[in-house]
Amino acid sequence: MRRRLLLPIPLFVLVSGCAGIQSVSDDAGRESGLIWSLFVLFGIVTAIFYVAVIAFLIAAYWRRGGSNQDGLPDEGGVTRERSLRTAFFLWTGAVIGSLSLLALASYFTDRGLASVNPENKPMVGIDLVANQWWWDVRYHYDDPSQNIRTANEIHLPAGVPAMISLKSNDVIHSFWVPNLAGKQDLIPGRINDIVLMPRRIGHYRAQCAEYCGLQHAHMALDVIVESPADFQRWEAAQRQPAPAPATPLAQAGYAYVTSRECSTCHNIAGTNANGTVAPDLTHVAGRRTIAAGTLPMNRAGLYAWIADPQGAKPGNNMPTVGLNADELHAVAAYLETLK
Amino acid sequence: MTVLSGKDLPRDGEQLQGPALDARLARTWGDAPGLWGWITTTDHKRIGIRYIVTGMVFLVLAGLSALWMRLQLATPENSMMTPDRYNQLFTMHGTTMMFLFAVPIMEAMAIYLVPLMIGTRNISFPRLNAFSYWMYLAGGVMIWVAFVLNIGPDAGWFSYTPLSGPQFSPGKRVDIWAQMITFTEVAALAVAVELVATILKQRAPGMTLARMPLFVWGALVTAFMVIFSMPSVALASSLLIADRLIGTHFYNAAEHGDPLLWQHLFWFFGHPEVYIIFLPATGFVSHITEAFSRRPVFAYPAMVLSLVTTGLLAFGVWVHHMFATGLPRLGYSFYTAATLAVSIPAAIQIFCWIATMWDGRPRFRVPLLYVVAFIVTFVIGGLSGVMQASVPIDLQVHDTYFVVAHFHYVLVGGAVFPLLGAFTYWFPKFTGRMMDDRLGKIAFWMIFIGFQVAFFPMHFLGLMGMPRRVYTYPTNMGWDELNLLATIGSFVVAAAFLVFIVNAIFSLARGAVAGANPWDAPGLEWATSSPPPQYNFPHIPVVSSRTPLWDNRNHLPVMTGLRVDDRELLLTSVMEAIPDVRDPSAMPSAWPLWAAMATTCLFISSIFTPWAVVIGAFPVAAALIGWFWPKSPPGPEPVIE
Amino acid sequence: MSSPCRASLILLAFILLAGCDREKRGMTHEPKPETMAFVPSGDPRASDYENNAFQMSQGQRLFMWMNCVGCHAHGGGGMGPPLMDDKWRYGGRMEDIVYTILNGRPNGMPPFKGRLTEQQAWQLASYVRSLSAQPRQDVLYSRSDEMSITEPATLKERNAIMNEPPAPGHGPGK
Amino acid sequence: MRSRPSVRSRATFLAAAACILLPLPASQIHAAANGARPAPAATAPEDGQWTMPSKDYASTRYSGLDQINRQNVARLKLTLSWDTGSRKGQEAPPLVVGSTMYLTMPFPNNIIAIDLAAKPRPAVKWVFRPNPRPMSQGVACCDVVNRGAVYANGRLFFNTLDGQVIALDAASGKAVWRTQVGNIMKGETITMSPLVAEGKVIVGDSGGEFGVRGWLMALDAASGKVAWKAFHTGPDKDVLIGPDFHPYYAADRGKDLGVHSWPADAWKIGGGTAWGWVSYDPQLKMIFYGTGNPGPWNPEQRPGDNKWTTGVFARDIATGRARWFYQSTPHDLYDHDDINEQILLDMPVRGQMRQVLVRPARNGYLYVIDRKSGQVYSADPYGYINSASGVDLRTGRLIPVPSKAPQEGRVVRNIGPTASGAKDWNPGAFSPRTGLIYLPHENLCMDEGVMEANYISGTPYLGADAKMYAGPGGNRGFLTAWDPVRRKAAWKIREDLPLWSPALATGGDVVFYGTMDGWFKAIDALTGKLLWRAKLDSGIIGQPITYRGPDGRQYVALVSGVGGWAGAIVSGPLDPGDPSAALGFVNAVRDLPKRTQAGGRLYVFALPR
Repeated sequence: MRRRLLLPIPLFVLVSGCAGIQSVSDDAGRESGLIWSLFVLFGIVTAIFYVAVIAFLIAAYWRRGGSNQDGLPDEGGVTRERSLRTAFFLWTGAVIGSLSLLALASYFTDRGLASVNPENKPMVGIDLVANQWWWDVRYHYDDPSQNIRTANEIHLPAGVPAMISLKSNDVIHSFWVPNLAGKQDLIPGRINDIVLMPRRIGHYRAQCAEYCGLQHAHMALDVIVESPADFQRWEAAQRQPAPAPATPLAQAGYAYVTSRECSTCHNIAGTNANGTVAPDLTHVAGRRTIAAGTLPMNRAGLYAWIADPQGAKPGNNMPTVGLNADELHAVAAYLETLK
Repeated sequence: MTVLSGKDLPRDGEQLQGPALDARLARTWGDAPGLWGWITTTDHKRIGIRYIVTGMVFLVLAGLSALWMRLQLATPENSMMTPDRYNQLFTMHGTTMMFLFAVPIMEAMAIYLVPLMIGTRNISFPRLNAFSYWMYLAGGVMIWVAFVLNIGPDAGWFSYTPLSGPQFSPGKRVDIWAQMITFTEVAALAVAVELVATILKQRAPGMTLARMPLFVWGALVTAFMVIFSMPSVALASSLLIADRLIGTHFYNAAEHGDPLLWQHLFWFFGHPEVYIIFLPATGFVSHITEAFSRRPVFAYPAMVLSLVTTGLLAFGVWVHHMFATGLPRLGYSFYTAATLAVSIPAAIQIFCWIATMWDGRPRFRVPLLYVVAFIVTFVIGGLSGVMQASVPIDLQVHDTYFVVAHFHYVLVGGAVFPLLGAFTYWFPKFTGRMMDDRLGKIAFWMIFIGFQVAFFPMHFLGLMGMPRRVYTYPTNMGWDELNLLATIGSFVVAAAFLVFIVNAIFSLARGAVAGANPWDAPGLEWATSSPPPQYNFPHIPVVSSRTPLWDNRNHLPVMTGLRVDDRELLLTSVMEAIPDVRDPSAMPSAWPLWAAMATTCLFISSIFTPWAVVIGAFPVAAALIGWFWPKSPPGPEPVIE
Repeated sequence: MSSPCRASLILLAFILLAGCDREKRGMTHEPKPETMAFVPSGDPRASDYENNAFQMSQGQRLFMWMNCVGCHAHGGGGMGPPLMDDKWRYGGRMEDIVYTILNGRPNGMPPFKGRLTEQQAWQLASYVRSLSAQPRQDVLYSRSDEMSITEPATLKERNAIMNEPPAPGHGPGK
Repeated sequence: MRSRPSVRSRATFLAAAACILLPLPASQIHAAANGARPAPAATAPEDGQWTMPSKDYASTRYSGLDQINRQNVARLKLTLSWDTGSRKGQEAPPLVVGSTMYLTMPFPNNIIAIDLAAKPRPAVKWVFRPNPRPMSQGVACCDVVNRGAVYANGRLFFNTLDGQVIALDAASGKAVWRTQVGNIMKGETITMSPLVAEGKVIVGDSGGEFGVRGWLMALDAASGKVAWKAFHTGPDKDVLIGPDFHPYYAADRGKDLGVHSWPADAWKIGGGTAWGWVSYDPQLKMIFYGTGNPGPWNPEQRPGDNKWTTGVFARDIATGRARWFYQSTPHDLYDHDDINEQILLDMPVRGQMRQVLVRPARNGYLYVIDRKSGQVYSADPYGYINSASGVDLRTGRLIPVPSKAPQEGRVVRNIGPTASGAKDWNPGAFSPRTGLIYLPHENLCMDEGVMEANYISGTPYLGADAKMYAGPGGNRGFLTAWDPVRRKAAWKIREDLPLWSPALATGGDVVFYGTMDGWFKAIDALTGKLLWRAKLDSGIIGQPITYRGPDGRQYVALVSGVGGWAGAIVSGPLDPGDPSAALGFVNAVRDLPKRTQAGGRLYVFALPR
């Protein structure tokens, strides 16, 4: 039990040292930075208390030849009782005092988080709609024809606050990009808002953090923070319709995708595929993952997903269509062109 | 009819004592022999043991489901089991641990121990007690049979709507879960009522509230908490069943119902639930610490106040489960404050226990080892709880493995370790034999180390972004090694439990025979033989201090005059425990069982049709009429003198 | 083992006998062939889909997603005929409904072959039959999370299906 | 200018006027007491015929015939009744040209010519069967109705449900040309009645519930060739918006608003059909018509103003080029198609005579709009409205009530008017004698829940559930006599059921209309007093007409046959167990199956000889 005495403090260092793409101990966002500082404060204070408790316990252990016997009062009892009582009040006071300190720290951090966009910058506006088990991402602008719709991937310009409206189409989900901010639930019938203020360029991963059914585990979201210029390039690219297929194979795939089962649910801008109940595929090949983080976006991933979506993500709502080999090659070839 | 005067009735006293009294009392308080006696018994000890054993079986089942889950999570992108199986498993694990193990076993310990600790012959409402066990058993069996039949619930032990609603949880899985809640509700409320009545009215003369053992205080506070919190979840689950079965819209946001209503109702129960489990455990800790430190617990009034304060504050913290739901942000501050405040009584108690050890002469036998493990572990859980009371921090760690680590530290550390200590401590009282010390120590160290290995890494998994309730995880997230470590730890814990159970079974048969008070403990339960006779005490003891057996080592004063030809209890006043009236205690009866069966039929069939409530009410009514049918003309003397 | 325990066991065994797969989450891994020969009477898949709560709930989802609801409303009909009454123009068996969904019917029902997989058509058929409470009581749902519209299927009286023979040349009976 | 009515009718009128002591100047009977009169160029001398459903280009539905009048209408008797065999909703009027009556049937859209002069009794002359494709029934949103054929220059022009425009030789019943203009695979059907003027056949599509891209086109009446086609969404060149487009309000000005007021690509499946009524001002050479709802119903899927849906267009009839546009319901929230009639009037507005069009819109406001400029002079609620708080005449914008805006995931309760509007397609009639517009309309409210709609070509594109029910007062319909000059209702008649049949006003100061439970009623045009009624075999949603028969008598004719959106519960038949059936209308008329039955019968009434 003693081995843990000094663990907490070095552990904070350890954890913050290796912040991954889905890590609480990061300050890539204004919010996550504030929270992590608060966490470290809490960690230090609680560690001190833990050390105190363990020290007292060890003292009790070493002192076990104490004079008190079998519940019978002894001569030194009154003095010890008095010193214990003093210690008791000191301890209680310390607990209350430091809890108050922590409460205040927490309160002011929370105020800091809640002061949405303190510099009053123009914000990126996003509607994020959760579905079992994928994310529908809609950027909205004053001119609605400039709106962008994508899925399972959010791009954000660094240094620009983003106002994300959270909605759900089915059950409760939770939006959580630990590197940028804390989580916020998406609840059917309600609209929650969260403001992200990304500060550092990078690729982060978000994941649904509220149990939402069979495939809760496979409901991730790539968050790419990039420079404002890159972001504008990305916006412009997203607004383009899907490129026309060039090769005969891709053309065959195009024909299949736009006329068959795929088009019933998926949308590919600029084609006859206008479905809205499944992720938008217009620029699917430009994204990093398939099926909300289930598979990497590459040829193998595409083949695996199209041929057997229920194998990779059992229970998801994409049916196994039963493509033959030619169709599979064609569809995959076409989807690969949708950069 | 001959009218007998009070003097003619056989009573304990100077004329009647020793073996003759024992024989007379055994005849009056004994059960019928064989199976019939087993079915009809109203003895709190037999029912308590039954409860404990059943609770332990559910602990094993829930533990096995945890092991199965840990196997799935041992490696990334594991396809050992389907997500459906995993979801059923974690639902069953949580549900069983919370509803079928933790709450019932704490109440079971109270059922067994409280009458002994306060020096009475039986629990109040003993038939209700029997009934509650059958209900609990039926609910637990129902849900586990359903799991075996692949209709196990899969919406989590918290069953958030609308995921658990009619649209997103097709079939009868969630109905079975919700009805299981109803079963355990009935059982838990019944026991709570019995305990409150027993504790307030049946204490031995002289056992004022200020002399009440701390476990009894814990049981009393817990019982009140059950009474106030359980109706909330009963309401929630009834509304859920109504939504699912007859299409009401309580949780349908589209029709202006509210899925958050569920969360409020559920956590209004769910958070006090944690203290319902924890407070009796603090009672165990106090008793063990006291007995093995050879010193009365330090600052008894502070301990009692802590218990009561915790019980009150527990009802003001439920929203800290809902910080991410987007409720008004400023309002959260209140719940942060309340949650932080709950740690104050816990800190006080921790201090008092250590102070007791410090000031005493602790003998580190197995029960006290568990207390030390409790302190070492629980304080970590408590401190990580302090972190989560903060809204910003909670927004990051909520629903991650950090929380999984936190509440396992709190619940296993705070309740299971004390429970195992208590089990070892009172095992001689239950069985008359001591548990093996060597095996006990082996089990202790395995369980302690295994637990830390299994759950400490989860703190880091949470901080590294791993969410809860995922059936698998991708490989490149840096979570692989820690998950494998957690799985290894969980197997060590499982092995430790195996050792513990083997020890219990072995000791039951071969353990050293224990006397009435093998630990030289101060409580009244040690004043009678091990195991205690059906009537608990030949004479009702009289108490004049908090540690009666230490203060009256040679001669425990008793009170006489209770009838021995009929089951009679002594009722005392609520505050000062001044003898008040003599009261009859119910005879054995099979009606509680029949009533439980009728209620079971009603509950189970109402999963399938609402008409079951109407039709099923008739057998229930019939059983209750049978239960309360006057058996004999009033006795020859008025009960109240 | 105690008696209530035994009683619940017996009851649950009864449920089990009635069909242990009623709760199975269908996650077929093997692709289904595009076209399957129709069995004129009693396709074995009919009861698999109809008596499975999960398949029915998937059908419910599809009923919204595939815009069935646009024409048939929630069973009362509109542009298309009602689906919750006892009249079936083209037959009310699972097989008939699947045929109707996949191949369409001449008076306005568009064919969904090539837009839906066969499995989805079976799921839909299961849901369509639930609109008139045809499947077993214990797989029916009470409501969906939307506007309160029809009486819950769990409380509905089951209409006998008027199994009109499918119109000549348009049904699986051909 | 309009010719003076016959001496006899004037005498009748004077008698009537004397009766009720209304001081109408005898010399100026066209302009009623309030000074309103039909646009002179858009009306023709009364010839006792009925050649187009709206009666004239001004859409007055007024016939100068006055043989049947307030005094004698009570003696009206059935003279002819003939079962058409159809059991679907009958929204089309009989046409009477010379001594022939032409009936237009709902799907399969047969045209039946009846020789009224045949002895001993009228007889079928010919029947034309266009045989439209049965699949079209599956994409017809609200019953398989047709709103009538048009007679012009010896030809009958009509549309079929499957998207054909057909010209028939009226004498022989032989097709002169057939042009396929709609694609039912995309959901385009045609139910409207064409407008024929200046050698053009003006036709628009239906299918706003299917995500079509709405249009209006002109076909050459002689050849059937498409002369022009104007879309109602998309880039300006598709909408035929050019330099001569001068909308009055700033919100309607700008380049390619039909693209920029939609999310990307949404305009391609954005609805904005034209399935209602077209009026024509021969003086200005402009047609006026409204555009339908944007698709889908769920407004959250189409942020923006959704130009050019739910508004009124003025176009040059020769080129189709837009002159002005006014959007009465920008970003439509409730399927408030703006396709209702526009009655072309010349009337005093704030003391000045203006050339206006009067349109009782679905959204519950009755607009008075300048025909030349598109300026809205007034917009007054004629029915119960709680979904909007008014119209800002400065910007022309409707002011919606936020709490009534549909929102995904949450049902909005008690919205008035409903999706079917304060008044749907069934047009009112204007009597130049009273200056009143007789509006048969509804008094309904609804609960609506919207959800994301999926677009699958050829299937509905709605994303909404609705439940309609009676509005304030508990009655579901009104006949409102509206005074457009004084901007208020002169009087109202409460009707239990929603009114789904158009009104007819006559020179005898009688107004005819029918109810969905089959009562055909004649009321006093001045007071609204019920003068006569007859119960028909089926509910009435059809257009009553009046004509002078070959024998010189005045007849009143209509075809019964309940159906349409409102009557689909009977013509379907639909199941009242589902209140959302027929897009929620079933809930409002659950009692209808008990009160009437499906039918389709021609009734002709006249005074006894």
